[in-house]
Amino acid sequence: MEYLVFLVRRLLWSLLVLFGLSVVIFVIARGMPGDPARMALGPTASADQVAQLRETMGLDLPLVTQYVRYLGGLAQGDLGRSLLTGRSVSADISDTFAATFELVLATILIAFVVGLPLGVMAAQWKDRWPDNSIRLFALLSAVTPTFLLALLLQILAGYVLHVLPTTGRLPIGAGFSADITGLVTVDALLKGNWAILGEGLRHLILPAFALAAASVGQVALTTRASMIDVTSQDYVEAARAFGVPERVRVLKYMLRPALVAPMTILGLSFASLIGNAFVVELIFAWPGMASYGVRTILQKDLNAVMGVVMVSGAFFVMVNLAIDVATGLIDPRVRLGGRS
Amino acid sequence: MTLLSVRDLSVSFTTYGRTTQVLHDVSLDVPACSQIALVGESGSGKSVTMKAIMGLLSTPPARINSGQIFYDGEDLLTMPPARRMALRGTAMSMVFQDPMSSLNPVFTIGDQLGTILKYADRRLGRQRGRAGRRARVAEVLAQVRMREPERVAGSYPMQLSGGMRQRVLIAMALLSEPTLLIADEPGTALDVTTQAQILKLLKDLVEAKDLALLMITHNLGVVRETSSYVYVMHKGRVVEEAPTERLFAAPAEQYTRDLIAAVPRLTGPALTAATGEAARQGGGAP
Amino acid sequence: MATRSLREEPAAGAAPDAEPPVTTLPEAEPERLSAAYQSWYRFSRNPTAVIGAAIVVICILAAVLAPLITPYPSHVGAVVDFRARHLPPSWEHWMGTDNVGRDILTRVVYGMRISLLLAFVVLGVAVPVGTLLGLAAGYFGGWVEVVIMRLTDIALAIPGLVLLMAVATVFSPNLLTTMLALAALWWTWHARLIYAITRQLRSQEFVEAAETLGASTFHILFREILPNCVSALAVKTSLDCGFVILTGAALSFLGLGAQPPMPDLGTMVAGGTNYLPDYWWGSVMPGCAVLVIALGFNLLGDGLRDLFDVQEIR
Amino acid sequence: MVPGQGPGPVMGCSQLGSDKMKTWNKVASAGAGLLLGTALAGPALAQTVITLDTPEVPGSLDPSKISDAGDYALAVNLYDALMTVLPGGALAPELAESWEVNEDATEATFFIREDATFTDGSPVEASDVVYSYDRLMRLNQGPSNLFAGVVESVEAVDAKTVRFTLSKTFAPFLATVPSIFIINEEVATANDAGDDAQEWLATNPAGAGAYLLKDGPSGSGIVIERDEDYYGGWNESPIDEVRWIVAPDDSTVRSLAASGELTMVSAFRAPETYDALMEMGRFTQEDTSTATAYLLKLNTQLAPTDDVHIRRAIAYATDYDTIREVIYPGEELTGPLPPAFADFIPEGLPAPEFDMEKAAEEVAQSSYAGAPIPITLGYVAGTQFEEEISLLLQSNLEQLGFEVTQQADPWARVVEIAGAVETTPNVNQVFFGPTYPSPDSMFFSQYHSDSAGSWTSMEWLEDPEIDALIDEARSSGDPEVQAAAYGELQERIVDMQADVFLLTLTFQLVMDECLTGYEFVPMQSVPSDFTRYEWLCD
Repeated sequence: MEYLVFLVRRLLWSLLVLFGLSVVIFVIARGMPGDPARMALGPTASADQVAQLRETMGLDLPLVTQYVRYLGGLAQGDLGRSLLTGRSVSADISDTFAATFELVLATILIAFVVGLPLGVMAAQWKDRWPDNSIRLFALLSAVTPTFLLALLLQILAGYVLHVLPTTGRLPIGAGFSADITGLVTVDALLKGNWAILGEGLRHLILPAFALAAASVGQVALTTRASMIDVTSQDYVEAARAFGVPERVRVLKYMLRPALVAPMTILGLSFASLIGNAFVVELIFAWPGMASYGVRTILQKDLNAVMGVVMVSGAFFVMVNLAIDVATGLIDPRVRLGGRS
Repeated sequence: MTLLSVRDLSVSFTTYGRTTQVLHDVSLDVPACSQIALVGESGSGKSVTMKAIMGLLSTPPARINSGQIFYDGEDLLTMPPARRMALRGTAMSMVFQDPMSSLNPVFTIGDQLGTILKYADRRLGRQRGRAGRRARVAEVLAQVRMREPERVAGSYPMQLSGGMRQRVLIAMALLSEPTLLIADEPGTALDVTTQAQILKLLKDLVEAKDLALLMITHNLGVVRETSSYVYVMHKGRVVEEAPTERLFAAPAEQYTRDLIAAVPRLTGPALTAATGEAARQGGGAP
Repeated sequence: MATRSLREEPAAGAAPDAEPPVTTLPEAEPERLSAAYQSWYRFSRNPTAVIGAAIVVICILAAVLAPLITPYPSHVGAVVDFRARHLPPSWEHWMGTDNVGRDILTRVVYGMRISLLLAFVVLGVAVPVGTLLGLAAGYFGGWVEVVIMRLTDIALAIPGLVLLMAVATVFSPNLLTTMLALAALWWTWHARLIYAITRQLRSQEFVEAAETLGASTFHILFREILPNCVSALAVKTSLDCGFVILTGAALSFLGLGAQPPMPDLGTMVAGGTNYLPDYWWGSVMPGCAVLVIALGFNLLGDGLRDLFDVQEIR
Repeated sequence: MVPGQGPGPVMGCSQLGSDKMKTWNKVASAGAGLLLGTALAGPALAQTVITLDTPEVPGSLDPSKISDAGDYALAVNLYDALMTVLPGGALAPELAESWEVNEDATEATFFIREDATFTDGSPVEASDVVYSYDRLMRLNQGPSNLFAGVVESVEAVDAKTVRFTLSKTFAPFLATVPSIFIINEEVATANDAGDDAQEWLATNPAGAGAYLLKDGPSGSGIVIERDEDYYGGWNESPIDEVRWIVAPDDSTVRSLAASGELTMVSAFRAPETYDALMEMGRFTQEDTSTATAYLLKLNTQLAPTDDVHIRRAIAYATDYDTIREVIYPGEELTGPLPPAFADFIPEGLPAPEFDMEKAAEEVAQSSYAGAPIPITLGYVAGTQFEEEISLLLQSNLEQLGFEVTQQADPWARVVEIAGAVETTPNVNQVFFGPTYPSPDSMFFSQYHSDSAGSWTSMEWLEDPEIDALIDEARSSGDPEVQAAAYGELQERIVDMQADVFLLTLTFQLVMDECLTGYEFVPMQSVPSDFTRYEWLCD
């Protein structure tokens, strides 16, 4: 019951953030110099054509009316029409979002699967060589520019190893359609298509690791700090005094309360993860939102740009909601006491 | 018969590149079924002594330079680690000081007590299933006068009051039917009345179960209420020891006299009132 | 009283770094270790912190003294020598030359200037703004808190890199736009940090005492509370220097950096990718420079964190 | 009878054999996919597959939205037009088997092939042409600007005959007809959601082209496959499948080539990339002269480039040889028309020369002499060679006393700043090639006042005499009149130094040794129509 209240509160909260985000994006988009209708029609259009399109796009209405219209569209999942592709922005984005989602999901998975054990080990051997080397590694991976790492990995794979593919999500022409969940690896698994699953994973490895490096470092460092914090708590000492074995102490008594911090950090810095995902997608030609986003940005395809930013923001809010739900499950303090 | 005997224990710490000796030849005895107090101000070394006995000192930075700690005639410091592990938390058990921080906030009370019991059983070779453990946990919770043991077992620490949590900590110490109970200033973090209830509960339990109690405290009022024999520590040394009555009546050391003079009188009526309160709030006796 | 540090009043959830017995020690000790000595001891025994500080100092010095110490100061501008293009690292050119024959070392050092300038300007705007808003939200509460903290929540949800790219297509991409846009998003981190600390301090005795004594709000905010935020701010700012430089480099990698011929590390990496892997130094050298500065600030921030004992900052 | 036992029919045996082969192939490719990563395409029996890189996949497959060579390269394979352009620029029949033009060149009638069909098998009819043209003009994007104000109406005379009526004589009209790709009206209207089927056509082709869409488009690529029933027929060893892989960076192109995934490499990569590819040994390189000019467009209305002496000084301060030999491959360019239009280039146009002394003399003669001259050099951000050229020019101009500001803008912003005199930089690096095979494409878009405000005309000439000459050539059906006008135009533009003529673009086409059939077509400047290619190896 308390948990339900907590969930509802977080959900309402997320909606509020989304609403705020839509205002910010709308204001920025309308505040930009340059006439969107003019840009849409190109330099050869006549003044009449521009005026006509302005009317169709509703640009001649008062700003508040325009915003209400925009919000009404948003509520129905309508992000307007892209000037670049001529399709509805939501169709364009839903075609590309799954790829981004898959990449980000893999990244989060790697961040925890690699970062968590590193952080735990570092905390266990605090101030001794394993700790020092893990800290250095984590710091290095947190501060290595994502674009540099992505480029280096691509060169390594493309010229030296020849083992992993350097572009795309599947071999071009593989003819596999991920029509269940949109995630190639998951759909291949569901359909039992092992060849595609293998290919999907092989294509995923490089971009996911390039993107995950920063998060791995962050998760490892935060886990270490919060494990050390927990280590000095009386309840850990109490467990030790009562003869609870170290393995259980570390993996149960310490790790669980220590999990909240890295999860929260990952949620808060998720926006920069999305930004980096753009860089990684461009370098590895990953067919996600990035290439669409960048192209629409360059074309000043306003509806599409607003859509991409809005969907990225919604993605952020969704992930943070999921993290809230998870931390609420892990740590009763979160759901019982609420979080400021 | 002496259950616990500390002989000439010296401990030093190395911090910031400097080594400081914090215990100087500390000796004390806890006979079976006796109630002994170790008293001293913050930094006197009483907590270090306690940690050394329980084997909770982190080495480094701590180092035991010399001395022995006998439990039931065996030296804890030289026995095989497995044997010492088997004793810790079972035969010699401990009541933690801070009810706020000594319970893991993310697990239920039942889960925490159950886990401790599970590994105690394993060390002692006892066979007890999940249901058996749950029953034992409820039993111990009832012993510390919890009205609804099952509900308490299903609660998270933050859902309980300070006094209830402190009683959970006592229950934790009683899980494996210890013979020696070391209590580290139980209840100091609570308000005076609740603390008095806790001390009363502890005293009742110790007497009912014929346990030996080593009470570690800075509070001479607590000493007077809970112990029959006192060791006074100052700057890492035991400076005086005496039966409780005699210590209060005729303290030998100037330091002890200062301590007694400095402590506000914890009068009888307060304790009595508190006990009455305990009877009202904590429910009937087990 | 007014300047009690956070160390003496550990924040909830943050534990003192030292082992528990230490807090019970001082009276048992013949000589008390001075706080300054302890700090220095901790800092100097932390090799990563010392290395970090060294890197930061060297980078700043190099950036300031760039005209004096770089081998080819003129290569900052439009010097072209196509016979010398893509020379590998050698004694004359420690980092090799770029696609128009300029010395990469020279340009990397000048590029660090831009990176550091970016960090200082962005944080120079974001830290005061974030601090003020955080103080206000934490101290006044009520609708002030609601408005400010909700704003930070929204600002956090904006994918900065994406938004900046959009903004840059409208305004000619240049360093100033990038700086302002970064600052416009960065303040939220500092606001959240200061807000958390202020909320803790607000209910503490020394603040309440000052309130009871009728001290002005200004006095309480800036004389009582702010000094207690300084160590946390220092750690956060040092860490952030590294991350601002990283973000700036990512932006200029995407084409939103300084206009040529001004050297900009991210732009140099992007330009060099056309010649990978044969002329790897064109990309890798400036890329590593970004890495090294960011690493330096992070190590330093880590060291400061241990020094001030403010564990909660990441 | 059990196949494989005893002497069964020959057919049966070979089928069995190939069945076995297929199964084995599947297992092998699955295993290899997991372990080694060979291509996954399956059995691929005797399939000829071409793989080439592309910087990006077009945002829309809609042929009415073609705005650059990349869009065109894809559309020309999925769609057919009434006419097509042959190497050398001659017009040839495609969907139309013949056409007639009336005397004053104001009416063109096209007769559609009887056997012409769309990929869904339905016949191509005049109504489809009318629909395609009307839709193009309604959307008002892509090539529509070629026809606005020129074509009055398009009507179906009968099922297979379509007539274009022009509002005035427009000599280059026929050359623009290959830009109108014919859309299957029936399919398009069936999928029209009130948006002229823009949404549907963005990802689904509905044309009469030789290839069908097989996979994509997505951010990582697109695949088309041969339509065996193509009405135009096929050569002996046609290309069965074409795959475009998105490779944003040159380094990606090289790693793709190194792992054997590319059969053909796109144009416009860095010279270093082509050198490295050639070292891999399995490619041939063909350098082809194109009709694309690489220019520095000088803003003739903005100080200091409003002074012809300053413009000439810039031209003299440009190091053509270094640019052509080191920075960007190309041939000499003497004026507005590249050598592909050699027939129209007058004799004796002087070749541009690099001479710093003459440049200094020109500066001295200008009205800006004597003080530092501020000047802005614009180019497209992120293009390495443009930056190199800009830096080279800056270092030379600084020696002449210019104060140089570099202005690198993303392409979309270049388009925008080209809209006004004040925002157009003094010097602008631009590639310009004909969008239809006629010199008119070069002159009208770049130098006519009607084109002012576009990135193609950043010179801001707005010169009535130039306009008159262009109009004269347009409205005359007489080739000699046209040639005379074009000749005079070139001499005037060179004399007023509206541009610095850097070079004529050379295509460095690198492709697999087995691939043949490439010839340069002076339209949208990309080798693209894959019906013309052949695969020579097994």
